[in-house]
Amino acid sequence: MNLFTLFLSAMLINNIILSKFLGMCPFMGVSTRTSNAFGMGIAVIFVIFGASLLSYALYYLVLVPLELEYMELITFILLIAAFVQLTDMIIKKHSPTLYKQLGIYLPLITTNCAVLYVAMDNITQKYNLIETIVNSIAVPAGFMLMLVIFATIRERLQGNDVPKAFAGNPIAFIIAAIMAIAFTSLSGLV
Amino acid sequence: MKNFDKDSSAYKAVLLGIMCAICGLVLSVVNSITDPIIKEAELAEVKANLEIMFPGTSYEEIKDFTDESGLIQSVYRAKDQGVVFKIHAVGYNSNGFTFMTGIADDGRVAGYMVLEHGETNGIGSRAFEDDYISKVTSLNAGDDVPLLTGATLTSTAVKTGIEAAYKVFDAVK
Amino acid sequence: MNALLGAAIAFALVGLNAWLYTANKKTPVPEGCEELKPDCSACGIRDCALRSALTERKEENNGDN
Amino acid sequence: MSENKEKKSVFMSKLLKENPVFGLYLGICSTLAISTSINNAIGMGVCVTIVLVLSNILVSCVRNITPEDIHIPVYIVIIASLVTVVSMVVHAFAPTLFSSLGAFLDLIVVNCIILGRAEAFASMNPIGPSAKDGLNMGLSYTVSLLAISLIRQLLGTGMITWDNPFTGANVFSLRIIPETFTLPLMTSQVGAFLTFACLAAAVAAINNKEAK
Repeated sequence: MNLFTLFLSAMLINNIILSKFLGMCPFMGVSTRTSNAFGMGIAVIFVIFGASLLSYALYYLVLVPLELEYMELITFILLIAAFVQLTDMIIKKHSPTLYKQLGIYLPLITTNCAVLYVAMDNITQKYNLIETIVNSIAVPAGFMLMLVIFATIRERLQGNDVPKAFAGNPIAFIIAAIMAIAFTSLSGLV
Repeated sequence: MKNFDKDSSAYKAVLLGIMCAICGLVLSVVNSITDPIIKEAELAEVKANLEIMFPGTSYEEIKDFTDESGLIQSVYRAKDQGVVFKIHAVGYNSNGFTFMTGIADDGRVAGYMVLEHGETNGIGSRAFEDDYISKVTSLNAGDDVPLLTGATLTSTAVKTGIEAAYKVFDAVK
Repeated sequence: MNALLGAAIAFALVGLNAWLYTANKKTPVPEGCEELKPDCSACGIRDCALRSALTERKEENNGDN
Repeated sequence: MSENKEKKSVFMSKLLKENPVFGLYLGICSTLAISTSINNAIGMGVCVTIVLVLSNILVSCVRNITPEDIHIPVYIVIIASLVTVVSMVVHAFAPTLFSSLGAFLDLIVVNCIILGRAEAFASMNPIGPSAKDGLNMGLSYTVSLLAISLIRQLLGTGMITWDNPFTGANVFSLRIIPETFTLPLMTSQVGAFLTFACLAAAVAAINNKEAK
């Protein structure tokens, strides 16, 4: 699969939120203000990229030689949790401004389904190293794009009146449905 | 044991150590039980299809084959009858689908069937139904694989898969 | 035999996790960022920093309304 | 008469307000993704319930001996090994269910319900109540999953099919809506969002009416 189509399909066509429904917890939870969405997006890009590469290395350097493929799930999760704690610590120590923007979201990302999915998807799709790097950038970039679009719509929705039952999260799902319609039209692209 | 100080790191290390040991043990035991069953099921599924394509002969897997498309998962040789390819391609559904195709020694495409797929039923899945199957099985190695209108994405994926199989077939023949 | 290796790897990762977790708790939050309270209702992790921030905010609201 | 009516409404509100999917919005990732057919819904629901009950039991067993500051890694190890075991067993004995659930069987681990319930409930209660709570949560998760997948499968393919998860053989398939009137859109992603939004709104409406 050449890299550009992989990038495009991972970012837009098989977008992690709209077509795989992963990362819904933060997607719903954090998207009420666009500044939040940006911070969350960058944090997710950083964590997914770092965690996927570490998991890729751990799998092919440690688990495969020892025939411990069945330990893949536990080791990946512990690795992701450790990586998130590490980045949280480094950001706290070194740059308060960066911490203001994205540090607060880091503990939230440990239980984010998207991070584990990308780490394991690189293995199940048997990507080589370059494809893993491309995939691990494209997927969170798609996540951030959708999160920012979603947050801007939700922000603009603050003002007008929504039926009482739909207020809060249900209307957010309707917005997501409309976005899904828009982006499924791209599916013929690849 | 009760008066042992709970917050000392030695206690924590011991506790975590025991837990990991238990978890490692349980997992390896369960894995040693379920792994053979999974392997056997996979082989059984493939053997049934091999029988359909090249009945009544022995099959052995060809491990070393070079395939730069990366689509071909495994290659089986049906003794002095032909070669069968298990191919994983990605059509419309991003999870992709797995199908098998067999090329007889005389170059005839002996068979084409899907193992598992997530293509949208009614659209992409038409590429695995009888009329397209008959089109593919009437080909000879090297022929251009026809596409299926309405299931272009899926049939293109099948086409690339089979063309990758042609290359490996020439190398492995 | 590889069960022991599996357990050893898990132990190493869990140990790393526990150590990082305690170290992270100790590192002071940079000044001027304490009162950050992003509104997230994600999930039920009891001691997640965001949850504790949220519950404080809820008490404040109940207090004054 | 009014006594058991009141009990009924408490049960109803408990089912809806406490409902992990529509009430607390937990575990939405897997709910939307695999609710395309009843098989997936029940298969996933059963797996989640098993993991939830066992993890609640184990977590409440170790709750006294785990020091406070390392309880997250301990819970992660427990839940991850449980899910790996369940995923291996399903892969070996119910291959069709395994291939239709795909990656989501492994993603139960990061499903917000499991860690959420382990943290919020099991780590503070004895084994009996946390097992019951795990069961309740698991069952209401399965019920919500079933509700969505029933609607999506009915509108999407017009048929209700049930095939035996162990062998994959079709047990029964009942066509209710003729082929021409089905909306394939409902089995696609858009349908998932729409069905979930409407059901969540319905639950919110019932809760609001109940509150008044």
